[in-house]
Amino acid sequence: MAYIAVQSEDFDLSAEFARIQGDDTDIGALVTFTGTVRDMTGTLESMTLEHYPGMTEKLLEQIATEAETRWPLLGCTIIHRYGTLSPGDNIVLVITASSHRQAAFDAAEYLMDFLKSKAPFWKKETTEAGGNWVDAKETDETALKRWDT
Amino acid sequence: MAYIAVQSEDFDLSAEFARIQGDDTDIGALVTFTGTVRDMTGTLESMTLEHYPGMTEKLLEQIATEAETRWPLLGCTIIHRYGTLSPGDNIVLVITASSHRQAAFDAAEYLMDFLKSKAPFWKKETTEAGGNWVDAKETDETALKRWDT
Amino acid sequence: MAQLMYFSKVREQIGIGDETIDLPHTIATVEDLVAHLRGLGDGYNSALADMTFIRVAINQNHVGIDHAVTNADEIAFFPPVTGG
Amino acid sequence: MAQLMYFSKVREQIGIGDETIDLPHTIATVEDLVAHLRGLGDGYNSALADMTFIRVAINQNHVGIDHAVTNADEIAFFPPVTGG
Repeated sequence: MAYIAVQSEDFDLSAEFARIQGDDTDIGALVTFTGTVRDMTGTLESMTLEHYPGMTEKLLEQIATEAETRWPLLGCTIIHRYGTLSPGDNIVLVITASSHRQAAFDAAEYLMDFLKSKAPFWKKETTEAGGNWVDAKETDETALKRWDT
Repeated sequence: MAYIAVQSEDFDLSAEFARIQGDDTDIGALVTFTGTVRDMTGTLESMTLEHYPGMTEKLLEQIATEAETRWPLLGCTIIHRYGTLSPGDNIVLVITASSHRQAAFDAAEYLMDFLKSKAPFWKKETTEAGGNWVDAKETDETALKRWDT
Repeated sequence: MAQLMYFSKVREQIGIGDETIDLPHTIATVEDLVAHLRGLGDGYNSALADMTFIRVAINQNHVGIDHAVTNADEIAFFPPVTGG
Repeated sequence: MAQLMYFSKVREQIGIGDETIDLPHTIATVEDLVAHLRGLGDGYNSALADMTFIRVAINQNHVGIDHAVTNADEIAFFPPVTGG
């Protein structure tokens, strides 16, 4: 039921809403998370995302299936870009649809926590000074632990 | 900083993203909540939303200001429709923008919890059998309590 | 003159959306006002019979039933909200 | 023949993205393989020096350092992920 895509192209929020809603009138709540290329210091030239083709798709499918098991979802979208992006560009989109708002919120947070800690993507920032792989954040591993049951 | 609108017209997600993002490259995370008219049984003809003009806008401004105090937001949008809507139509849109994903998620949930319990809107469902005011849910009051500090 | 406003089911039961009334001197609180309004007819009486199901706003702020009311106020009665 | 894959900083340090090797019979686990690879050159040695900073996937599933490896496996080494 989930729609998963790993792509270099940008995504369109309205088109993805249309895809997940379809003719479904049971949906009352849709939550989205959009991650964008952040440039806190104004020095970022570009951000390059490397990934592990094959494993990425497989892992995103697993995460989506797990979310659908845990919450009464009526739809679930995960789109993650790779390649070289500019400040402000979209990186990732997660959409969850449900009859219930809390289920939609919880599932979206869950998907992002797993994606951040488990999906095989790596970010490299390029500034005038050169390229630099982004360090993983310990808080992402911590965030994941709250879903242990 | 927040953009608040109470309107009969529909809203466009992509346009609202453009409004909140602007030229801001500090934003790394955007969370949206979209509430739509739900028709679980296939019998709903329309949903009419009544509101308290003046108080609605004032209360949404208060909620947004409170969210901006609690979390490091870089933008916040609340749009709520009134009038007569059809199954599947948009009712409400909340967008939160931040450098941090957890702040964006928490603020969006907070805004929705307050909006659901405090914003003066009332839903009336019309089916073939006639009109029926939707009952308030106790769970909405309960959801609000988790933000007490 | 106090401005009274009714919304949703309260509006339907009372039959009007708003009215202005000159508050009698005996009315000091929302509770006094409710007792007064309930004497104005069956619609008022049934709409305001059980105040645990009615919310009150004075000058567009949520208030409790013991809040003071004056002739300068905009006073609104409505069921628990169901937007979002 | 085992298929080895390297990503991100590991790929840059080793200097190649993937290679196939015939695992010696002495290699039973990821840990054995890491010790073997570190003998292949400075790039390998520095990339895999501190395995607390390296993640391992076998056949596209995250595994621990004590996991068994065979010649039929696709084995990937990479830093903690930073997508999203």
